Amino acid sequence: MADWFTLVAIFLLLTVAAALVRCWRGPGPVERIMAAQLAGTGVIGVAVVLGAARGDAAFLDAALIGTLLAAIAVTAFVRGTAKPGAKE
Amino acid sequence: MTFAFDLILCLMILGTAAIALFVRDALAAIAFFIAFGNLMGLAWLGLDAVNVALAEIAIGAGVTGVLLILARARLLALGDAATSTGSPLLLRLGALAACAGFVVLLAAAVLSIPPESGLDRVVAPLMPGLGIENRVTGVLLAFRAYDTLLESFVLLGALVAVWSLAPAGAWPGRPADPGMADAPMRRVAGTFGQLLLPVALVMAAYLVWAGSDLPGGAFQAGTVLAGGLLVAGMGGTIGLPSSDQPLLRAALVLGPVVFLAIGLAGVAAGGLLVYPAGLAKALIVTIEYTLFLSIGVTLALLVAGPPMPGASDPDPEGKG
Amino acid sequence: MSPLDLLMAAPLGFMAAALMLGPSGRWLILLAAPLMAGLALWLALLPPDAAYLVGQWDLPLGILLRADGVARLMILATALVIGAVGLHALAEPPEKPGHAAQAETFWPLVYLMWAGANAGFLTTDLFNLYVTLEMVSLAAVALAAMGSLAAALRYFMIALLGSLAYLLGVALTVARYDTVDVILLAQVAEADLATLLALGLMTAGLLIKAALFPMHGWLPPAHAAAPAPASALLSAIAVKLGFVILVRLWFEAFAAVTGPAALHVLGGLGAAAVIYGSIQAMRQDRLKPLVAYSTVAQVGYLFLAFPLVAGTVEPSGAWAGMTLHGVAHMLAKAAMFLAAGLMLKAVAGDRIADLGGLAQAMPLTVTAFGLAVVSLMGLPPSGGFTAKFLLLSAAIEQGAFLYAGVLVIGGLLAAVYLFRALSACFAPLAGAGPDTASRGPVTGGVQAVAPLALAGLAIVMGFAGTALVDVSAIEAPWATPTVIQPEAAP
Amino acid sequence: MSWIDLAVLALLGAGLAFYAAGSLGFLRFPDTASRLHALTKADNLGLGLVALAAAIYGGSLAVAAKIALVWLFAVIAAGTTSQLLARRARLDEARLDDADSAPDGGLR
Amino acid sequence: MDLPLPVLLSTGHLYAVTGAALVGLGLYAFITLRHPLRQLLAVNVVGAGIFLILGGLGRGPDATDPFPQALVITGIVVAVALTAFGAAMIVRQAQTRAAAKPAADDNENPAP
Repeated sequence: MADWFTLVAIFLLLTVAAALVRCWRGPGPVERIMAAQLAGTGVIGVAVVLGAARGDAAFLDAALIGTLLAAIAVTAFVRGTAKPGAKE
Repeated sequence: MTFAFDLILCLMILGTAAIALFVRDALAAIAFFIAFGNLMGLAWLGLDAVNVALAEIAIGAGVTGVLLILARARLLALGDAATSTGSPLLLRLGALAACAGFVVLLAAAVLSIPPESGLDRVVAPLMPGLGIENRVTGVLLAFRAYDTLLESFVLLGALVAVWSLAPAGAWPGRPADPGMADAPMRRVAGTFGQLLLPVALVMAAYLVWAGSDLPGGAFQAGTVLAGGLLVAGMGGTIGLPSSDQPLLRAALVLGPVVFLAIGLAGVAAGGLLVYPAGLAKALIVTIEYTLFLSIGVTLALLVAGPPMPGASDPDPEGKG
Repeated sequence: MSPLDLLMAAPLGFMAAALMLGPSGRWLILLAAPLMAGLALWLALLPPDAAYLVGQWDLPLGILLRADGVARLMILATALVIGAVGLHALAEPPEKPGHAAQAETFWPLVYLMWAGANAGFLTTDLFNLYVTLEMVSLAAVALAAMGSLAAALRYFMIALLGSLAYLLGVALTVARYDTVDVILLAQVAEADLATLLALGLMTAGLLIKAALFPMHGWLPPAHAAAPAPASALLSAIAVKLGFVILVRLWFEAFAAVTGPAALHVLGGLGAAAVIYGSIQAMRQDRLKPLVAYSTVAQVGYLFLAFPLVAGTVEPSGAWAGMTLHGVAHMLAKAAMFLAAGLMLKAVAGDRIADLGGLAQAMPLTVTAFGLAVVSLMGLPPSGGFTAKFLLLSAAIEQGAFLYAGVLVIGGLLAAVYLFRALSACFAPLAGAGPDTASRGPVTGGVQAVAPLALAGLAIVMGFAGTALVDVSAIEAPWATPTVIQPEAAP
Repeated sequence: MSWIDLAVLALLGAGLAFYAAGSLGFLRFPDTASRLHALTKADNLGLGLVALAAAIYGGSLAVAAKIALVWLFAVIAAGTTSQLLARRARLDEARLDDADSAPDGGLR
Repeated sequence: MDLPLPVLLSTGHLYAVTGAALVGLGLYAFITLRHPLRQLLAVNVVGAGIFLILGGLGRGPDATDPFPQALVITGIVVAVALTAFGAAMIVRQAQTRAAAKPAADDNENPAP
């Protein structure tokens, strides 16, 4: 059974890779940061699944931290230069 | 199967790192760097180093990401897009040859060392004396507490160094407001920040508490706290404190000073950083709780940057 | 209580206190300077085998603090230099009101550097040394940034690379030997690929930090642009920690691994640094870059001594020469930067040609500069002379005439560039010169006494030669091989 | 293989399908708004299903509660970020100039 | 489901070699990239590589050595502190230059 979870983890990694392709292509900044966010969700999934595969509940703490801070980069990004040249 | 996972993960780590370094657009670079940080966190999980994974995910994917995004935005406002520009072909070829040779040498050296957990055998029998289970916490706060003590002052010093960059007329003062300029965004982020800050605080407290026996600890908890403070700051939930607020200064030095005081008090029991028998766990937990608070505030302010002129809106509420 | 822990703890306490006190934290130096000097003196007078394990955790895991001769002398010199520089900075008139942030953050950064330097000199643990290296580098970059941000950024980047190279070496060492303690490593180190690469990486990283010749590029702009007290600390303290760690690595941890060829590479780089730094110093027409390039040259002597220490069975002379040179350079260079800062403040420009008339206007400061020149050149009687004499006799004894030649030529070149600066002060006032007389009083008092005291100490070192040589030999690696190899056959 | 195992496998499969659909949509959809939909909806559903599978497999209440927390926060974060990003995308379009958007992210 | 792939390396060595490659990658980027912010990224990648070497070589058959783990955690925190300081210096330098240069002069780094 644990192997199934590892297999799922591998597939999740591949979906993360797919999201990163969009990050590379862009075209806009919103896409790029969205892709980073998607990669974050994927990684959280991997952490959960890996925790199940190895039977270590502490992995979930890593996932929890990931979800807590997942939005932080996006928040920092959108505040960015909403009006170029106006800030700072 | 596990090996396949590890292998794919390692390849993705290398790929994201390469793109983060060499992609032209700065934001793409940062986005890939964040993804890289997340994948590094997974790598630590793959190595069963959950303590490190917690720190890596919180810092590599969280705090450093914000730091870089803010820096890029500030540069962009000045017309500097931070795009990567090519260097002369000859330099690139030379560097390529040199680095390739170096990697081969380094990899050969790495492969010549068998991976083993040699010091684990030294650490394990010492743990019962501390009354805690988490060996990494044991190393950080007992066996190598001296390193950690100095490290906590390095962090404090980094903030002082950032502050020393404050431009003329901005001292003492607040860092540039990281909040949103756009009102609807500010509302959304504000709500989120109000929700996240207490949750981050609880999560951080849990990590310290768990850190005695399970993965976790002051550094990880401090980073989570810093993340919460930053989101709350960006949403306008809390205002950034002025650099001269006594409460803020106290929050910054609290952890390192308590650590130093407990370390010196150990002299009574036999020497620097000696924990009296039976008291070890209580002292370690005390150090960790104060340290995590200071680390959280310090990291958040490190990301916020030096005090800036005109960033002086009223908010008597300190961060500490 | 023991000075081994207080020398680290007290500056950290002062750092926290300075942060809490804000702008009035500057007065703490009045307490810190005598206290630290007392502690350093106490350390110097401890019985020879003063050492203990932090937290009483045993060695492969724990951290050993040890007061060997190098540490004793370096810590004493550090206390004198930072104390004097601190008092000098305290007396600095608040001239630029816009720089309140720098004026306040200067103090916690100084204490951080102080704690880092002391802790680094005392520890025998390579990872602990990494942490102390970061403490000192961080403070050094921030102090350099108070002068020129561009130079500091360059310094920062290159120092970061140096730190990482060192850290990579430490990482390989940990993995290979499961210990990072210098004393344990000395017993187990073998000359395999991982070890040699680790040593090479650590050495490269530290040479960057110590600014040895091909890696010196960051130093002159950063040291020349910083405010005088900061320059003094950068040149006196920051580059020395890298040097001391290299001594620990090459003569203790990996002494069995290093071959004479590698030592001659370091010695050759040192010799090249002496020549190159001196020539560059001669070519400067501004005062502070001249003093900064003189640091590049003087760092060269420290490494020139490496093959001389290793090249003989009885290295006490060369060893003392190396250590005393480090100490004498700390005192003299700090004095010189402080004096140069005062002199430049009194005249309009920053060129050597602008210094005319200063000998009459500020005799104390020019005297301090002159005394520092004497020690840096290695004229008797001075600490610089004792050190160079010991090195020279070791070189001649070993037939290392190349190094002996560089020692002599380096001294002559130093005479050329340093006398040029000194004699400019005695030149008559330049035509459109500033009215130095009216600025005179500003530079009186403590500000002028601090460099004079430091330079005077550099000279006094020349009279305490044998005592200092004895101190430098305490717990020296070459003095204690009896533990490992019972008795060398005659 | 027990019924519980089968249920876990089914949940994992369904979760993966949603993840894959989300990523595929994110990769293939033509405009920012629809990509945003793909990101938030499908992905969180995928995470939820996979998490549910892990919770059932884990078997303890504490683990299940923690997994529920993970999912809850993922949903909250996704909701917030999609609102913020949508707003940002709208502002960018309105401005049309956007100094950020480099035409290509290609390697140099 | 045990061997879809032959195990060429131990897990520890796999991660450690990945770390070595990261070090080389970051070093190359550090040398060839001009913008300081990008160099800062490169330094962080080198750091991550070093940490992976430490962690990978501490990965025993049934436990990961707590000693390198602790070193890595302190290392990560120092790295973020230094990165923050570096980023602050880079931004301040850009601001100083922008302030020193009158607005008329815009031939450097024009917005695309």
